[in-house]
Amino acid sequence: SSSGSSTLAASSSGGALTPVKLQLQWFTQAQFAGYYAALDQGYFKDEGLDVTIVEGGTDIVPQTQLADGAVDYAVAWVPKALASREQGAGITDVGQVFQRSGTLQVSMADKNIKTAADLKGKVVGNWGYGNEFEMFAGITKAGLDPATDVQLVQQAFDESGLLDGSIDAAQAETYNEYAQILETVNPATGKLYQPSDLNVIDWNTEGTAMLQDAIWANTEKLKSDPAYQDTTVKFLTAALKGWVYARDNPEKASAIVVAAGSQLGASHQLWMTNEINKLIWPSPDGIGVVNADSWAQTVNVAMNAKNLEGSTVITKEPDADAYDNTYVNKALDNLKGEGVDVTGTSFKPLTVTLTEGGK
Amino acid sequence: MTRAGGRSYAVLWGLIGVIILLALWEGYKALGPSSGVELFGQGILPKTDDRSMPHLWAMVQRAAEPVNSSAGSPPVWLAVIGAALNSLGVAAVGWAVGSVIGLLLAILMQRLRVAERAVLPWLILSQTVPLIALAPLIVAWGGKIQIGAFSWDRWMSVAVIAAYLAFFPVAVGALRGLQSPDTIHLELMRSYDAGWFKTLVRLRLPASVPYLLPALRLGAASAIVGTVVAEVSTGYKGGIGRMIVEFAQSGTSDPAKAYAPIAGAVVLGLVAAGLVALLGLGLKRFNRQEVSS
Amino acid sequence: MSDEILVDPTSPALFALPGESVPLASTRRPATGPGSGAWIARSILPPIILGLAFLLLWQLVVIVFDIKPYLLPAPTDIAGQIVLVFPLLWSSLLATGLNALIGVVVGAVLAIVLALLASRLTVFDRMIVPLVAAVAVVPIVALAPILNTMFGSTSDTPRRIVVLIVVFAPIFINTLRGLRQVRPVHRDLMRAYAASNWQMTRTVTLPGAIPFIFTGLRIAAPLGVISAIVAEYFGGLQNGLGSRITSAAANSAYPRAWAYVFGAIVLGLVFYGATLLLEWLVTRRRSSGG
Amino acid sequence: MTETNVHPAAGGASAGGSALAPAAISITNAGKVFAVAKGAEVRALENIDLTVSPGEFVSLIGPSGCGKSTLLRLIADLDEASSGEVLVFGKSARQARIDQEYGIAFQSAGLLPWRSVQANIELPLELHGVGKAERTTRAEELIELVGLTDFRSRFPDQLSGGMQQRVAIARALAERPKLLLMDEPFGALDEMTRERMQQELVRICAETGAAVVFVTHSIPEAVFLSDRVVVMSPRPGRIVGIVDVPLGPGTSRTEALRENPGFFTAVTAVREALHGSPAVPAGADLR
Amino acid sequence: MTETNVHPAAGGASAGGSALAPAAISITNAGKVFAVAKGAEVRALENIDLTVSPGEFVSLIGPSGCGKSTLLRLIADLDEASSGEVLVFGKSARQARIDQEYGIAFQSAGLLPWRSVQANIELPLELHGVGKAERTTRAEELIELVGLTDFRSRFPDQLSGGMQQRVAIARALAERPKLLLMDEPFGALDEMTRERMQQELVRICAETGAAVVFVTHSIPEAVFLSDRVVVMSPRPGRIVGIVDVPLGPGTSRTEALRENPGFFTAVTAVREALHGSPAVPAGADLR
Ligand SMILES: Nc1ncnc2c1ncn2[C@@H]1O[C@H](COP(=O)(O)OP(=O)(O)OP(=O)(O)O)[C@@H](O)[C@H]1O
Ligand SMILES: Nc1ncnc2c1ncn2[C@@H]1O[C@H](COP(=O)(O)OP(=O)(O)OP(=O)(O)O)[C@@H](O)[C@H]1O
Ligand SMILES: [Mg+2]
Ligand SMILES: [Mg+2]
Repeated sequence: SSSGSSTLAASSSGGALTPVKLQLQWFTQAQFAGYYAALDQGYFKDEGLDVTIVEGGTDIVPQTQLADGAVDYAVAWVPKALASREQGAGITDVGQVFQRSGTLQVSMADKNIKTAADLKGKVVGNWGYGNEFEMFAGITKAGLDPATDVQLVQQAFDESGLLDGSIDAAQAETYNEYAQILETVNPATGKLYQPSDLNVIDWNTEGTAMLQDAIWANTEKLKSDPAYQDTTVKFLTAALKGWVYARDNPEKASAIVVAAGSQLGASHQLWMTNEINKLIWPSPDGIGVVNADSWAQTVNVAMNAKNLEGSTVITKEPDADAYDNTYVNKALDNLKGEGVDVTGTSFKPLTVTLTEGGK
Repeated sequence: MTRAGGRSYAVLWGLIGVIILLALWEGYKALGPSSGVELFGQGILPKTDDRSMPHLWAMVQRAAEPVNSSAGSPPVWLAVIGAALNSLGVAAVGWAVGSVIGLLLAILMQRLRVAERAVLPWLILSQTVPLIALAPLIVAWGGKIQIGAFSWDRWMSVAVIAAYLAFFPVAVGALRGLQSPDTIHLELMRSYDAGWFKTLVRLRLPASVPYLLPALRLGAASAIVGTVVAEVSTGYKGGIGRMIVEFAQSGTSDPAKAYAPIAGAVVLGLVAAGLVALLGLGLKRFNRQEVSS
Repeated sequence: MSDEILVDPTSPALFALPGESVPLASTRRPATGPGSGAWIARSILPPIILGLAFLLLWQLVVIVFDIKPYLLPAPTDIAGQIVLVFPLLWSSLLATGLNALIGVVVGAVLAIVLALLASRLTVFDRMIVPLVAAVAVVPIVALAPILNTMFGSTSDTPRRIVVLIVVFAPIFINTLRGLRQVRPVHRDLMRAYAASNWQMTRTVTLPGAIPFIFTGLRIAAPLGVISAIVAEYFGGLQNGLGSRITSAAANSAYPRAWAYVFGAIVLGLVFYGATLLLEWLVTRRRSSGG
Repeated sequence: MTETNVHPAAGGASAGGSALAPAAISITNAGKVFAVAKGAEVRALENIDLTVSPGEFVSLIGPSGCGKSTLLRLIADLDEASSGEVLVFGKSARQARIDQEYGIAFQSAGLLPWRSVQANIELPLELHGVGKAERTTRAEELIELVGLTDFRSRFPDQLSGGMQQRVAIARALAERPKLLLMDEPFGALDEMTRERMQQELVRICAETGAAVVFVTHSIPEAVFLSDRVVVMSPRPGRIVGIVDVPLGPGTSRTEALRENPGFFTAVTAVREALHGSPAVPAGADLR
Repeated sequence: MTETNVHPAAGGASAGGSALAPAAISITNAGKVFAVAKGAEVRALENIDLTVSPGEFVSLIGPSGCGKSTLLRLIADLDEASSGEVLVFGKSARQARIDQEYGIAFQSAGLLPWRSVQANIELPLELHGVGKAERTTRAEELIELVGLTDFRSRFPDQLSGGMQQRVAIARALAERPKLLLMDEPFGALDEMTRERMQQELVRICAETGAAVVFVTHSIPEAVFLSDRVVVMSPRPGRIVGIVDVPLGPGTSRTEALRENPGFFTAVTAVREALHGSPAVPAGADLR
């Protein structure tokens, strides 16, 4: 029963709440812990917002949903959103939550694949769906041709290809699939796989990482609708506060996600929360602020890395509306006013113990 | 052999077939090479390790355990039943909508031969368009619909996709049925000076029942397939299709879990076909054939 | 269950080849020869006109309502992309087509052989028919992830098996129906000739079942293509139309995605046309009545 | 029975009252050409002149493909004449069909398999908006007339072929038509059932006073039933002779008629007209 | 033609040479009971005694459902007798079928629609391993015999009903059987085609010297074709009379026979046996 414009400028002191819909990229999991925490802790309500979190699907493109007016905000990876912008989707990055890329290329230690150059001649897994450009850029940067020098394979929704040896190096997010491997019994030892059994290529260190989860808003409404601008600040304030909560209370945050209906169990969600925190914190500019250098690297890779079809993510520089730090800065001001630590300079990750099957 | 006896015999033999199938699974798992069998570089028989082919009892055991470790998590089998019922509801709506559209299309094509020639090839073509291409469109456009208190829900997109698959067999089957009356019956109606509509109601529709019933059953199966795929595609939560993908995600570390929703989908298909068959019982009279002797 | 009429969505009455007699005698119409101008005008033009009208409307809607490509690309954009990605479109079409072809062929052979067995061996019949009835209503796509695990992601086998299973049921059910369709007079005749089982199958049962087998094939062929595409959805080698469509769509490259969709449609029609052609080749020297 | 009249070619008016009411059927110089593939034509009927008086029973006989069914279909307005005029009770065939002036029965019964005997008979009444109560009464009358009282709620597949035919005849009679068109209605029956059905048809016609046009392959059947037998020849279909079957005073169409020498003379006359051969010795000609 | 012999009940041996060779058919006290749903039974045949000599032509006639087809099927070993004995050329019916002692033609032609006329006729030869060349020769002979030379490579649906029947008869004759079983083979034909086919059957039988058991509904047809007509009654099917049709010296079965008074007497005798009624005046009985 809601969409788009918030007609009532809701006051935080009770009264009608402004309905807001947030579109995620995927199903409920700790990757989105901050939003669930904000919801659970009532931060959105405090800002006068009634937020509905909409889960994603394989064919749901969050930025399309946003541009289309079906939702008010969307979480999306920067390169994919830029591609949609080029196809006419009017959206703006108003909060760059993740400061680092979480994508790895994982291989068994005995395969000795430690850098992108080592991928030559190997069977390389990826998920498709546009998640593959960092890898292509990395392979290209290492002087290889992705179309001929490696054999590309689309992974299923799990990592069994890596485990049964049909894939040499599989794509994995630090916060999810990597954990799934570590939740599996190694038949050689009879115990769970250990990080020492594995090699990883980290695109952050290879220099082809791209910005990932960001909060996107509708460009046109940002320009024309003051109420939406207001709502955007409030939304960011609450959402970022949720992420701070997740940083400070990872166990509680992961429990919130599990309660919200995540598929995998508590230990897995805790691992994920912890790994996500590592991607966010520390945020020297303040959480959610788009870092100009990371942005430039993302745009650069998006314009130059070719996939095996020979196409790039985008063909020209995104225009000035592609991101806007105005709203996040206002939100950060609000948070700082409340005495919240928005940079997390002293952030210390946990050490999470995984259990078999992630139950 | 009496009718009831025949039924229970059929069930018995079907069970024996299932048991043989299960025995094959365990038998191959015990005897087959763990890396599978390849012929000319193509795998023709699967791997037999526990991740590729879990033991049957492991699947059953897993189905009895909770979905995950969170407090109050229901056992897998219960969650599967809930999801299956959810999907069944959505698929039923899709099936009903698709059937009505299919029937109307068939009537239109029966009425206008030009329409039949123009539309029918496109109906076939419509079924070759991958759902992947349509799902986002349907979701996006559905999201724009808001009339008064009515607003578009995600499940409606799923139902639309189910209807998109279900309408096809119904349209084609109904068209055949509507065209099935014998010349003699059509001429009889003409001799009574019965117009198109009267002929439709008194002759064509009743005559189409024997064609319509299997078409409706096929439509039900298609609606289930559509629902399962569309749930994955549109991210609709709560159904069996979504559960299949969710559980498949944990295929690496918890392989036995993935089989429960698949079994659920099998049962779902059977239940849907059974429900339509029940519908057929009420229309038995129209299944009578004229015997010419 | 399998004894009921399985509606053939693509029955010969509805898709007569030129020169094929339409057994639908509801109206006595003067027959028009194949290849004649009138036949083309009546059978080919209407769908083409409708198709063109549809494309035109599509284009107009996109222009008039200024629909952005991320929502729905214009047919002209799609056509442009088809030209642009043609080499890749072609190779993916071949990859998917090969999977579908192998699945359909193996599935058809298996279905026909098992139907023959079922028509001969009552015990086998009783066991397999309920299983096939189940397979016929089951969303087989659900099996794709598991098959991927069972055979490994670098194999095309899982996709081919998905196609195989999907096409199996309609062909099996129709073939069995055809094999059981033997007219009592023919059965009596062969008995009067003291013909052996195999002679019976070869001279009466199998030839009589041919139209039914093709009914099954006609349903199965486009279904096989769609299944091959949907199976790619669940992982495996990234060489086919399905994965191209998803990856293009995920990158919001919708005109490109639709270019591949176009490939999928063409492939489906090719498969359908091939079964029609095969049927025509097999049945042109025979007649329906008698 | 007194004498047998054979009109060599054109069908003249019958003895019946043609001055008082319009003829039941009046066909003038009618022809029918079917277009077949590639411009070819089939001349199914040519130069047909025929008048049938109210209450008269006329049979059409002739070899297969001579156009009997086509002629009947012209009268019923199921096909349209290519030339000439077909009047039914003084109106065009089309108007007569719309006005429901005739009842028709085909070679096969053509019952709707999903309707009971009674519902099948009620069908024409139902289509023409006759009320439920009246329908039931009429259907019961007819069911009794054709002797199917115990089978009222049976379905067609539970009846023997002869019973199905009787239902079809009852259905054709449902609206008390003044004209009955029957295309080989007894074709599928065995000899004995057939003779019984002929008896019943004679009785029904006598009771209802309807004119009948009856297509058959059987000479004895045609002669037994008819006031006049119209003999046709094929390619193109023409009327080659009309045989009068005048009943002598006091003679009625009962089983005994079949053993009447006059009947036999008429059979011979039809046989001759049909075979176009000179007369064969009377007294030994059958089938 | 001299006299007409009616044996009231049991079927005695015919005049033909029964001492020299075994009878073509010898049925002793045969019965057939069909089990239908829920323990009910249909007694289709009871107490059947019948002997057919080599070369003899015997017709079976009787009302619908009296068991004619069933009797034929017992002889052909398509069904098994519930009681009694059925011998064909001195062997069991089963052995005779395996030895291919008979040819059979059904009411419907039963041609394989995907085989040409020639291939249909060759079917039994093919099944019994006759070589290609011999098959072709034999098929051509037969095609000529039934007058279908121009239609050799046509398919069944391109033939008229009568032509299909002729193909079926040719097929039945393909292996030169000494016994021909025919179940209403002319049922679907119109009168004139039917008479022509009867002529041809008579000729073919004369040429091949086969014994024939012929099922029909038509009394004149039965009398015209047969040496003896077996009349049956229904429920349970029994033989109620056998009518001899002795040909006088020098008389052959041609069109003229139909106008022979002796023929007419036989027709009357069959009619009486069939209807179970007292004799009707001779000279006026037809159909
Ligand atoms: N719709 C049609 N198109 C072409 N030719 C037709 C059509 N209907 C009938 N004919 C032809 O017209 C002629 C007369 O046909 P009709 O059915 O009237 O014959 P009939 O006398 O009823 O024969 P039968 O005794 O076999 O029923 C035949 O040569 C037939 O082939
Ligand atoms: N397979 C069967 N099962 C049960 N009853 C049967 C079966 N075959 C025949 N009958 C019954 O046996 C009786 C004789 O049937 P049959 O077919 O021999 O009659 P018929 O003399 O050939 O009749 P028609 O002239 O109608 O062909 C009938 O009452 C029939 O209902
Ligand atoms: Mg006719
Ligand atoms: Mg019979």
